[in-house]
Amino acid sequence: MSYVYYPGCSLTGTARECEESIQSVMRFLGVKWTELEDWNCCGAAVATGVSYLLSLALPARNLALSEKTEADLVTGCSRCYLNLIRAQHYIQHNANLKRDVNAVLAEAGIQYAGTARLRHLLDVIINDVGLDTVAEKVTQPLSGLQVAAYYGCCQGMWTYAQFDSTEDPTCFDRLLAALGAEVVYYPLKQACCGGTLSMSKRAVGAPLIGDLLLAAIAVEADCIVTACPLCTFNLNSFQNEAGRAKGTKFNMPVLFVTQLMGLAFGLPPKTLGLHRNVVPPDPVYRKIAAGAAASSAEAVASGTK
Amino acid sequence: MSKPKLALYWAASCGGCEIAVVRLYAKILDVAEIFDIVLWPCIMDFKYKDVEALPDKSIDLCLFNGAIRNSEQEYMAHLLRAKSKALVAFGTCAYTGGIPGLANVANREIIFRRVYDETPSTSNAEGVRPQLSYQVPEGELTLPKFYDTVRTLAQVVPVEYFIPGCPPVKEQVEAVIQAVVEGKLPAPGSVVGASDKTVCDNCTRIREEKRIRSFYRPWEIIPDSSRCLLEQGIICAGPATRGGCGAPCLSVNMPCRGCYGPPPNVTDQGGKLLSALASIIDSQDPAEIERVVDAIPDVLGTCYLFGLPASLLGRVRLEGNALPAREAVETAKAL
Amino acid sequence: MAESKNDVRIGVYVCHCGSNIAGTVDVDDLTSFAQQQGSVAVARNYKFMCSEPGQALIKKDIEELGLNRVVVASCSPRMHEPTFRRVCEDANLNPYQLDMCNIREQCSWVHKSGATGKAKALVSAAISRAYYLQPLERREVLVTPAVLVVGGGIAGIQAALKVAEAGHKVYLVEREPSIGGHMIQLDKTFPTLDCSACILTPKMAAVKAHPDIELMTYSEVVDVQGYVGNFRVTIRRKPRYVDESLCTGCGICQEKCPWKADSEFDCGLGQRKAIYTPFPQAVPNVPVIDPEHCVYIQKEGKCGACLKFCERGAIDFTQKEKMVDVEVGAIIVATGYDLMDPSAISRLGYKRFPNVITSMEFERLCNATGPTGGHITIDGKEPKSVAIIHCVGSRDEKYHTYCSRVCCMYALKFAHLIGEKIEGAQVYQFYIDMRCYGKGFEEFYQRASSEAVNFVRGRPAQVTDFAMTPEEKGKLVVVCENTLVGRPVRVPVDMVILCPAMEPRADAKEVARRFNLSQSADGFLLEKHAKLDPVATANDGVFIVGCVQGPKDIPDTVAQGLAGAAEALALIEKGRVELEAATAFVNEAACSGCKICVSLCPYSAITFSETEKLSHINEALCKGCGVCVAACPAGAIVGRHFTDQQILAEVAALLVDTRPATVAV
Amino acid sequence: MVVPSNNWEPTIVGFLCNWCAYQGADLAGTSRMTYAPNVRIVRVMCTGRIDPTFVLKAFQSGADGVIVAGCHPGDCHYSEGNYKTIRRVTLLRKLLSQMGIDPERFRLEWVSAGEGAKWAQIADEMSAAIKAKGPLAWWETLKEA
Repeated sequence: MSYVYYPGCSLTGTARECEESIQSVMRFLGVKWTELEDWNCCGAAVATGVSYLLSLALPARNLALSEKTEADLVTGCSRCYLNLIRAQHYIQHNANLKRDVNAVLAEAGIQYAGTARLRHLLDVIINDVGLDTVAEKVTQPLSGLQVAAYYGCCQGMWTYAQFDSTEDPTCFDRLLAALGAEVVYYPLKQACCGGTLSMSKRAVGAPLIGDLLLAAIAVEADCIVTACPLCTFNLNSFQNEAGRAKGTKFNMPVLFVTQLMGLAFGLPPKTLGLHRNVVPPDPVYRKIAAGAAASSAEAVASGTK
Repeated sequence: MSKPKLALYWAASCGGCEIAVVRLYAKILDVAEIFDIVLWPCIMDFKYKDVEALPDKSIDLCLFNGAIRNSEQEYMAHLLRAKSKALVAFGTCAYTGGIPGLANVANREIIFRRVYDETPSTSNAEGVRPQLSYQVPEGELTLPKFYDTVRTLAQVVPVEYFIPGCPPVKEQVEAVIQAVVEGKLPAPGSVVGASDKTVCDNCTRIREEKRIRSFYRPWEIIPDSSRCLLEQGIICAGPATRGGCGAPCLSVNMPCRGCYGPPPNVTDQGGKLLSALASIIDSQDPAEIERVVDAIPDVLGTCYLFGLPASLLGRVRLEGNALPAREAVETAKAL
Repeated sequence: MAESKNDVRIGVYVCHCGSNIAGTVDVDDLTSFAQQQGSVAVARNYKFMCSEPGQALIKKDIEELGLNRVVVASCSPRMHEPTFRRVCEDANLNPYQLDMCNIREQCSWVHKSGATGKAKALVSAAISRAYYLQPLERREVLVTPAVLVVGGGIAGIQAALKVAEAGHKVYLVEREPSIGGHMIQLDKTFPTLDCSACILTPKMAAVKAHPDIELMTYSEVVDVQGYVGNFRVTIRRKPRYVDESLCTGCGICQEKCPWKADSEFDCGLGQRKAIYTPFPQAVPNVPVIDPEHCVYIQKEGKCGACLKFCERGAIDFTQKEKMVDVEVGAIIVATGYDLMDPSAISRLGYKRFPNVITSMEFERLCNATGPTGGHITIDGKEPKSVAIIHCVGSRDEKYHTYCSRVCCMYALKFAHLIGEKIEGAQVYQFYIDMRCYGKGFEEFYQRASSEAVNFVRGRPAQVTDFAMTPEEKGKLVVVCENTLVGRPVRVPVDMVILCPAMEPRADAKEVARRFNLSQSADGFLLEKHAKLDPVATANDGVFIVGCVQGPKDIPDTVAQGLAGAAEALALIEKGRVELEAATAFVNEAACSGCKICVSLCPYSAITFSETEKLSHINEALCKGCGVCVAACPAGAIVGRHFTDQQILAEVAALLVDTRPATVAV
Repeated sequence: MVVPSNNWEPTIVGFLCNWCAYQGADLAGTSRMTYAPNVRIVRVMCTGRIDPTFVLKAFQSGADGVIVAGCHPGDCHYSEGNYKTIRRVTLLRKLLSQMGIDPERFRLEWVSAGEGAKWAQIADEMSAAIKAKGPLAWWETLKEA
């Protein structure tokens, strides 16, 4: 299986910690990929506001670039994935649209055939690498760590539909379980984090973030694990605003999925960008250490050591 | 009384029909015994003028094999018509056009270009082409005119009987000869030396159910020699072909190609074969059907291998002197 | 052709249709054109051919000029072919010797110029076809005066009773141990709120009591052979292990049986014994033993309590599955619907939260004969607030795009019943649109709205037990956007009732195949015509009634049951049924048994005789579509009234004006 | 080839099924729509009855175009006749293009009993398209050059 990797803007900017952890973990898992050459912004949430055609042409260009490589196009950003698959879907189902988009791309001397194979990071980890392999590679089991698996909403409609269930995705739970973590029932796993509203309309965004954090506390999670850079950013950066909105103070570690995987693989936190997390994940470290101690003590007790 | 007069003529055909007569072996002597052979260029030296000299309707039986593709054959068709009581289209070429009839996908110019210029073995720098007449010191040399379209004998002159087959099988020829001798020929216009059923009637293979998911060419698979070839995806013209041959091809694991022509109640053999083949494609999804159909590279050649001139459309329509554009076929797919 | 050219005598009749045709087509020119065609004995035109004098004109010519073919150039054959066929018949000319030429709908009405030219082409084509027309005989077969009704729900019950009342034999086949269907599970029925069981049980009893109804419960139709008027049906009778003739329905066996299982009838909310009748008023009131849970059957011979206690000795473990053949003239399929399992939509929490239930479960909870004796409680707790979620799986592209038609109304009914049974209970209706289209529905809606009901317009996103506020603690929270105010709402409740879609039966496909019917896109069985032929099907003599055709409420279902009975009665009362005359037949002299036709017939009318190596067409089953005729590579199958000869002649003549006269085709 | 006079009109043979397309054509009439008179209709009970031979016959007899119209897939009165039609038409198209007959001269359309307007539009479209193509005049093809 050959891959070409599309980081997208956020991962190379505000979500660098995610990017770093993705790179280290995938390298550790032995997944080889090259970065998509000359990739461009997927249009994020704003291109649609400018022009419908643009909002399709931007991702279409990246798809077209990947077609040349004939490799699977992998992205770890849910928004990028959403825009790419959305473009792919609409273009494939509308010949006129395909014509128009290709007319735009022609300016850049490139054409989108519709053969690109788009993959989500989770899809690659779970279905290509495989949960068994992941479990085998665990050197630092997360036993005793209670994690809330937060799937996020914008991936709901499209992403999980590709390799899991739209109604009730479970891939994330299965992955975290493979790491030895204790996945708690997280009622808001598909609720919205406010997306860009946390910046543009904080009054709307903050309470939503608050709800997610409250829910995590209510189910006694040690941390929230996300699969989306923007969710990670929101849940990390706006805990104070959320606290104010809910009349409380939050200090809930929020980790990107590959960050937690890295810890389970015993990779140094720095290589996972954990030092960049706005909310320091120290409680998580402690819990993991404790878990490790407990298990070794147990081992001693049972005299197997 | 004098012996009945027999004439055999060889027009546009491979000569296999002549062999079919020779394959009567010992019986050929009876033929020679029974008949007074007045024309058989393949075997003995006859001159056209001898035939021309004969009074009209003086030949009792004329076995005319081969299609009509040039002016000489047309002349002889008319001549023998005039001289014969019973003119018989002998063999598939005379009956439905046969393999020479496949030339109707092209025309004189295209064929000449191919034959006199293009074939790898040709070296004809001067671009010499056959001339209808050519002056040499000794006098004028002439050649018959090569037509654009191959026609069946019946398309040129009225014909009493048709004996299909490429070539007609020995037993059937014997039977016909016998019938002639005993004066037991059926009403003029009928096909003799064949059955009123189809090749399937002679085929002993086991038939189960006809649902085709993909067609194969004979070399692509090793068919089960006990089961119907069509059911195994190998196109067999047997169901749309008049029987009487005894299905020799099927007995050697090869499909019928349809040389005995259309069954009695069929207007256009190719059209019927096409309809039958399409009907048993086991899919309702246009894309899937398209895929299955694409496994038949040459529909025309498959449906009209032996009968293009006798078919409803008779020949291919050409724009100028080019074969039908490939893209036409492509667009057909696209639609 | 039997006749030689000169004794074919064709009469051509051109209709003016007032000015409808004559206004655009030069009818005189057309008539003289027709007159010049070969074999045409006479050509006339008249103001209205379909009028009495017009018909008389044709009749007179047939008799006096000895016409043996008639061509009428007028309106569409779909309009007046029957009329002119009758004219021919009256004049002792076979009605199939008539050919209609459509020069109105497809000529004079649609063309400004060129109409006359086209009319000529059409007429010459009709004449050429007429030349080859053959007399056909209309065949009739006798109808077996008995009806099979499949499914013992209200639709089947209603149909069976009506047919039996008319004095005809009815076989009523029901898969379950008792008839009654879904309706007998319901509590009250909207909008009148009368008790479902109270109105249905008398009918069930009537079925049992009726001498002309042979009731076969715990049985299934496994095979259907034959054709309209003459079906031969094979029915599998599953072993009951109780002798119906001996059992008195005293119930002692059920009392004594120590083994329990979840009650299907109570949607698993209650339990029943291993030997059981689904419910007290079951018809027949004879229990069945469920082999799954009967220890006597599972552990050879252990237990046997029922054996011991049954005084009549009706228990019979030696019973085996039986196959029964019946012959009927008509079949009424009333196999009903399945209720969708909403656990597929996991965000609504069904099966995750015990107090999220389906509408049918609620019916049982509400019902006096139900597991809670009619008290609306879950684990003994009575809900003070209830959310009713509409359109669960209906009007939803992910599941079923159609509307299930009854949910709005029973949701209102639920609200009313809850209000009646639980003092001060709050009920929330989460709806997309309120569809109250039936008689008395709107009034019921008004009434229910005036009671303690809150309407929230929107499709809930989630039902969760996660409390965000103290008052949500320990409750189910329905998360939804109230689309009328454009705000998300969180409604804490004690109980959530889902209104799942009515689905085609899980085995609808097999049923369709067994009765040779087709399914519409939504999976329900397909009627012949959505408006004008609602219970007939493409398979003559087989009718579909009730929810097997699509979601319906009780009144509509009953009406269809009666419609099915009327159709069946019309068939068997007449006693004879006319079969398609323009069928296909195999010319055996030409058939070489290639078998290409066999798999093509949509009516399985073609059978193959391995002994004769020939195909045969059962002309009673043949509908004359001609698919086999076109396919037969030997030209051995002839399609009556649309023979190759007729059509090829028609085509050639249709184009006669397009090619030089010298060109023969 | 015959040179079309500028007032030349193409002739198209339409094979219509009795239950959908033919009724659709009738509806176009009862709704008094006006369309080109070039299409001449042959009624068959089902498009499944249409033997490719009929189409070949039409072209041989002088048709400039042929159209086959029946019930929409899934709506066939005989439940699946039109699917067989798709199969035959697909294969026949390949043959016709090999025969040198432009695929546009042979069309398959689905017209329901309710689609009178669609029928009128198809008739107009096809007449115009074939008028642009010029005559097929098959007998010319068979004339000896």
